[in-house]
Amino acid sequence: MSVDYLHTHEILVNMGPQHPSTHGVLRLVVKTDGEWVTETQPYIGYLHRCAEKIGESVEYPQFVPYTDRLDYLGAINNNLCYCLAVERLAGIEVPERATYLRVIGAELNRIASHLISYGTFGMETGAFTPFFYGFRERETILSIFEKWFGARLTYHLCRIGGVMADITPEIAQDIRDFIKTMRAVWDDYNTLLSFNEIFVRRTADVGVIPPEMAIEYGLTGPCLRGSGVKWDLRKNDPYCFYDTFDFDIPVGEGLMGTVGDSWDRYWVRMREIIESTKIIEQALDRMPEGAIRAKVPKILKLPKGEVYVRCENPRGELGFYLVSDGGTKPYRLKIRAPSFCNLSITNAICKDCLLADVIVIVGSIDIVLGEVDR
Amino acid sequence: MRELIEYLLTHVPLLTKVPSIFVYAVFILIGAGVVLGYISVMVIIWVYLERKVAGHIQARYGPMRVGPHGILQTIADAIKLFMKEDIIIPTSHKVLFIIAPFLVFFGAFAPFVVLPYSESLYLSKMNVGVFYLLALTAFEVIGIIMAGWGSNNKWALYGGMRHAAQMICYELPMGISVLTVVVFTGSLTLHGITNAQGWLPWQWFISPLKSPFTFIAGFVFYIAGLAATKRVPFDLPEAESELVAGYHAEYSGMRFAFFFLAEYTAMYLVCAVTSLLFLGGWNGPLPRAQGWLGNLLGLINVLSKTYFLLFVMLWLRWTLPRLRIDQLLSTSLKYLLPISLGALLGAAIQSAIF
Amino acid sequence: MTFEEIYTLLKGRFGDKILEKNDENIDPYIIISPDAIVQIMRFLKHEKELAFDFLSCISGVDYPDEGIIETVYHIFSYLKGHKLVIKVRLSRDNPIVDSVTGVWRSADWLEREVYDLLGVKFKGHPNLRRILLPEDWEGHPLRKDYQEPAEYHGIPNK
Amino acid sequence: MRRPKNKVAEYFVNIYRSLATIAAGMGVTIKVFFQKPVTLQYPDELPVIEEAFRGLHIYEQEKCIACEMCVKACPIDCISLQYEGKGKKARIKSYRIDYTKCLFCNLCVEACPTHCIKMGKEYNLCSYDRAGCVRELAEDIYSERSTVSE
Amino acid sequence: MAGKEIAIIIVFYVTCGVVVISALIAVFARSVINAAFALFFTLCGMAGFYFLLSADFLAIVQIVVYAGGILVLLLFGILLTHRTLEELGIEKRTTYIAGTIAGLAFYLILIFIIAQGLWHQIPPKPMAPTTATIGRLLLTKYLLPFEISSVTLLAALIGSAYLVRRKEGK
Amino acid sequence: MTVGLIHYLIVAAILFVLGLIAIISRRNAVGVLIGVELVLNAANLNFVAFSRYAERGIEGQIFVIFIILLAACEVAVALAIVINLFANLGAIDVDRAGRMKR
Repeated sequence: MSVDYLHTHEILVNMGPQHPSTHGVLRLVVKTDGEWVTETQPYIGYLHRCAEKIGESVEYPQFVPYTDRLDYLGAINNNLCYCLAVERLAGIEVPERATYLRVIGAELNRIASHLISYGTFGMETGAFTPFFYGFRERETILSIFEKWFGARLTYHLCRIGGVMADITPEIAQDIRDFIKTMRAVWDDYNTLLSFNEIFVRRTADVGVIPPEMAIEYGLTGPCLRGSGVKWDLRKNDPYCFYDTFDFDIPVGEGLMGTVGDSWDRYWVRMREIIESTKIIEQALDRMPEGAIRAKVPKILKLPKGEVYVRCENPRGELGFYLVSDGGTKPYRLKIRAPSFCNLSITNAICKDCLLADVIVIVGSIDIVLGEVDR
Repeated sequence: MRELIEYLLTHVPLLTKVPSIFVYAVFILIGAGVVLGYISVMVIIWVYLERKVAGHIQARYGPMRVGPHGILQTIADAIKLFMKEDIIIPTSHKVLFIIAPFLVFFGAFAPFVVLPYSESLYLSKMNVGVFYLLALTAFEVIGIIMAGWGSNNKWALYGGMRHAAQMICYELPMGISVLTVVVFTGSLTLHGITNAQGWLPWQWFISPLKSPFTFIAGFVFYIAGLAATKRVPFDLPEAESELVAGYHAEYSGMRFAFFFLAEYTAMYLVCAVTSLLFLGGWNGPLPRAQGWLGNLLGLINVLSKTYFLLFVMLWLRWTLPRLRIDQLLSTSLKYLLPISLGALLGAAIQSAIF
Repeated sequence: MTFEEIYTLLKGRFGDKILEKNDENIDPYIIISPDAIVQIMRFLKHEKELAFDFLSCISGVDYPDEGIIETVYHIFSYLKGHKLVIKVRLSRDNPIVDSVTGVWRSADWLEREVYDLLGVKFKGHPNLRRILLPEDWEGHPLRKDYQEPAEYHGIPNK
Repeated sequence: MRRPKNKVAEYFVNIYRSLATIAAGMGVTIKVFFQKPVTLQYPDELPVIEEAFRGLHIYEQEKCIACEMCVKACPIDCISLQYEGKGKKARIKSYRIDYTKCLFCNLCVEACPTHCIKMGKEYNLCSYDRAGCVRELAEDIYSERSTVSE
Repeated sequence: MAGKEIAIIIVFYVTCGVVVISALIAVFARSVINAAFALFFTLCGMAGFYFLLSADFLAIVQIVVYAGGILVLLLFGILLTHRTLEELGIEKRTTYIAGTIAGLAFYLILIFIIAQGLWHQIPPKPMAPTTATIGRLLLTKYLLPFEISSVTLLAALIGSAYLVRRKEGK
Repeated sequence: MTVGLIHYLIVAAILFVLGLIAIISRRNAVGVLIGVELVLNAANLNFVAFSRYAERGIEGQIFVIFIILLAACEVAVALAIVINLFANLGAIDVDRAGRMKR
């Protein structure tokens, strides 16, 4: 965007930690010249809860509920990644049915997370109604989760060696019904927001991240794919039989403006909802009968060693670096949070744009502060 | 109103004894009180409607708790607002901070003097009525800049400045689209303009059959009116996700209530003026009558049109995202202004030929 | 490329700067000398066959018994699809290592986090400040011998 | 969805597209306006709580053998157990759960060898103070006072 | 005396008070922004005078153009041209002494002239709408000045837009 | 004591003098503009008052319209100059405006 405006005095504005559109307690110190933003500096840490330190003081199975609290919108994905890390280090073989259940849970959770992202992104551009529509469908998912394993936000579904609860045919039917309604309302979502001219004008060509820049800054997930890089760990570094499912990896194509703009990142998320429904359907069809938990000793001792496992979360690549000294507790547990790395690009792209664009850009990166601050 | 007073002055023996200035003063006060009461009642209904419409559009119920279907909710809210602590920020500019809400409210309230509801139900038949309506928006602009400046808050200042820029841009297409109608009527009074429209829908100015140019001008006026009342998609001065609450971020309690009241009053005003200028005002398919029945029918006509436009406003608000400031300005200057100028030109040619 | 190939390539190029390798671990790693880190990393990123363009994670691990702090770099390649773990061993008393922000921009916040929680100083980092903890916090919490302060600005810890 | 190159064409396409997409969006909202709302009027209509729901704990004291497995399994140490004796003869004096800390993770339930603790359906956690959030689940059935009162 | 005249006298003096006091603030306020806000009340008071003088169209024009347009422009100008919000337009007092003295002297002269002048005053005509007359005069007798002024306005707009545009290479 | 021509003339005189004081004393360019507005308004008031109380008819009001129009032009151009002044000098002190010549 060419910056051609009347220069006046600069104002330093503190956006957050209590601001309606910073997704929690992010603080942006914005240097503005009138409506133009010349510099944006993010400050984080207001939600720091010492997750890594806690990880060193609890036993391996006991840390699983804490992972729920990282990216609380995609909690099952976090559970899954941590469990995969522990299982890989301990060499635990997970029953096939449990893996499919994990996939179903994780993908449903991904849809729920993207629905929130849809709603809040609409809200940031000033449209309130998408938020409620997104929540309407998310509630259905949460009700399915409640029926399945009894929690609505902090799921704790995956356990080391399997999952907590099995699904009944009734729940499977609920999931199939949900997929059907989701595909139907998805079109309404797009009519209401995605293709609305005002929305397109607000988001297209705003906060353009070229692919090289996205890789350089270590962006992952929809932010990376929005820039046109076709990279999805579910296909490229598969876990949980993801490589056997038939689904596309949506990438930003610059449909409304430049490749890598805010609209592309948003649109990648919207299309991932549909891809996730495909995965869930296939998983439901192919799921074998069998046990849902492997035999895991009550007091789990991991062999000495270290492992780095990464998973494709709704927000990007979640990594767990687990160091074991042979005891029952992790020696060191480093969490590579996708939002944390994605957020680090803000002061590079929130420059020479309007104040309203900063909000759109931060919204399109779709951060969860629970994960950024850990 | 004046006719009424003069009639009373000459015919009621008691009133002829007191100096007429007192009678005038008392009647002016009564008129103002009636308008104020009317606005308050209307605002309470509109706020309730807004929340109900919003609720149902968003697949929820809206207020349901206070009274059956929550109809007393707004009254409860109003009581809450007036009982709340009145906070005056110590770092604010006290004088500006205090007078700003009243100025804004005055700007929204004073135009009601010229709004007619039927041939004989009106307060004043000012002969520059339409201009008067446009002029009073100046009070709102200055009041909001004052609020933004007086609050001594950067977000509030942004809100005030955005509103000023917005008003400057949108007054132009608004005024020009009014002129498009005035070209046909040759009158600046709301009476004259309304009477120039027949009582069937295709005789109104909104009808493309009467004139395609006033049809366009009607839309331009309504859109500019949306911008003037800071409704979505033009709610930039108080954009919640950007400026927290914009110019009224630091206001609370009663002072906030005045802003709130002014906003809804202005909404009503824009809808009512649109209905008078373009939708035939008190003319409607209902049978015509004289006297109090005529007044009642006129009132029903005007109110039903106003409420329809109001519903469209709410409907738009809960559907659309917000524009960005540069898009807001270019919408006015690049689109509405040329379109309304074209419509004015076309209307002038049409009225000259036919 | 497999780990062995990468190792031989690096060993051939940098010789004794490559201190050690461990291929028994699930994720095999290479330990390199801290003074050559920027050269090696730059080589890893820009060498056509390696093309490690994605720095995923920088972690610090404290080993008080051996008196060292390890900084662990997990790097991946979008182009080739392979991965590598690089470790640097630093003395615990004065852990200083060159910053790799010049190689990957994503190292910026990751290094700040390691500095914040473990006290590793990254030489040449453009903005080495605390990131998660307040500016005036004392100590580095993820060190094993860290003692929780009794209070912070009058807020009791218990 | 490319925009036309011609400036004049773009001008009119913009107008058309704005009006068309706004009208389409309004169509979606008005459709929902006439549908039945999906929300519940909470205190009047209560949500259906599923069997699997993980709410406040239910504790069956007679089954408890005071093995402390739940206390060990709890990731956040929110369970405190006081007892005399072990095994079948154990006398439970108190079994407290601090709900200001509890994660509702179900790990205590899974650890219990006798299934004496499980998650219930109660979800109302409100309390006037912090102390009220600590719930005593064991009845003091062994003390003198309770036998006398019976 | 008729009630209407008393009313006019009351309104006149109230308006007078508003105009003079706000004009005093506008001139002597330390901060320019306060002066601009005070000017708003002066301009509204002027509109009140025009109403009293049966120039209803002018009163509306006064509010539309002055209060709604010029003043907002002034406020924009003030807010655009100050480094920090705190120091915004604080004036030094020293220059005022000379100015006030000169002004007062000039005022005495003006009062003297007004008092000396033999004003040929006719009894005021009844209040009547002026819009139609003004419109007719503008399009007949004063058509040339009207057109010239519109060209002037256009030129001024283009000129000011040219002045504030960003120079190349800056 | 009805309100007559003299009353308006005196008010206009007061406004004129106040505007003059502002023009003389203010060093802030926008403050000077405010003074100019006051002076123009004083003149306008005289015109309108004369058009009502003198035999000349409504012509006075036409002049007022032209004056208001000119005031709008003047403010637009003056503000453009003020902003340029600010961009070049970093201040809008009229005493330092002579430096514009370079």
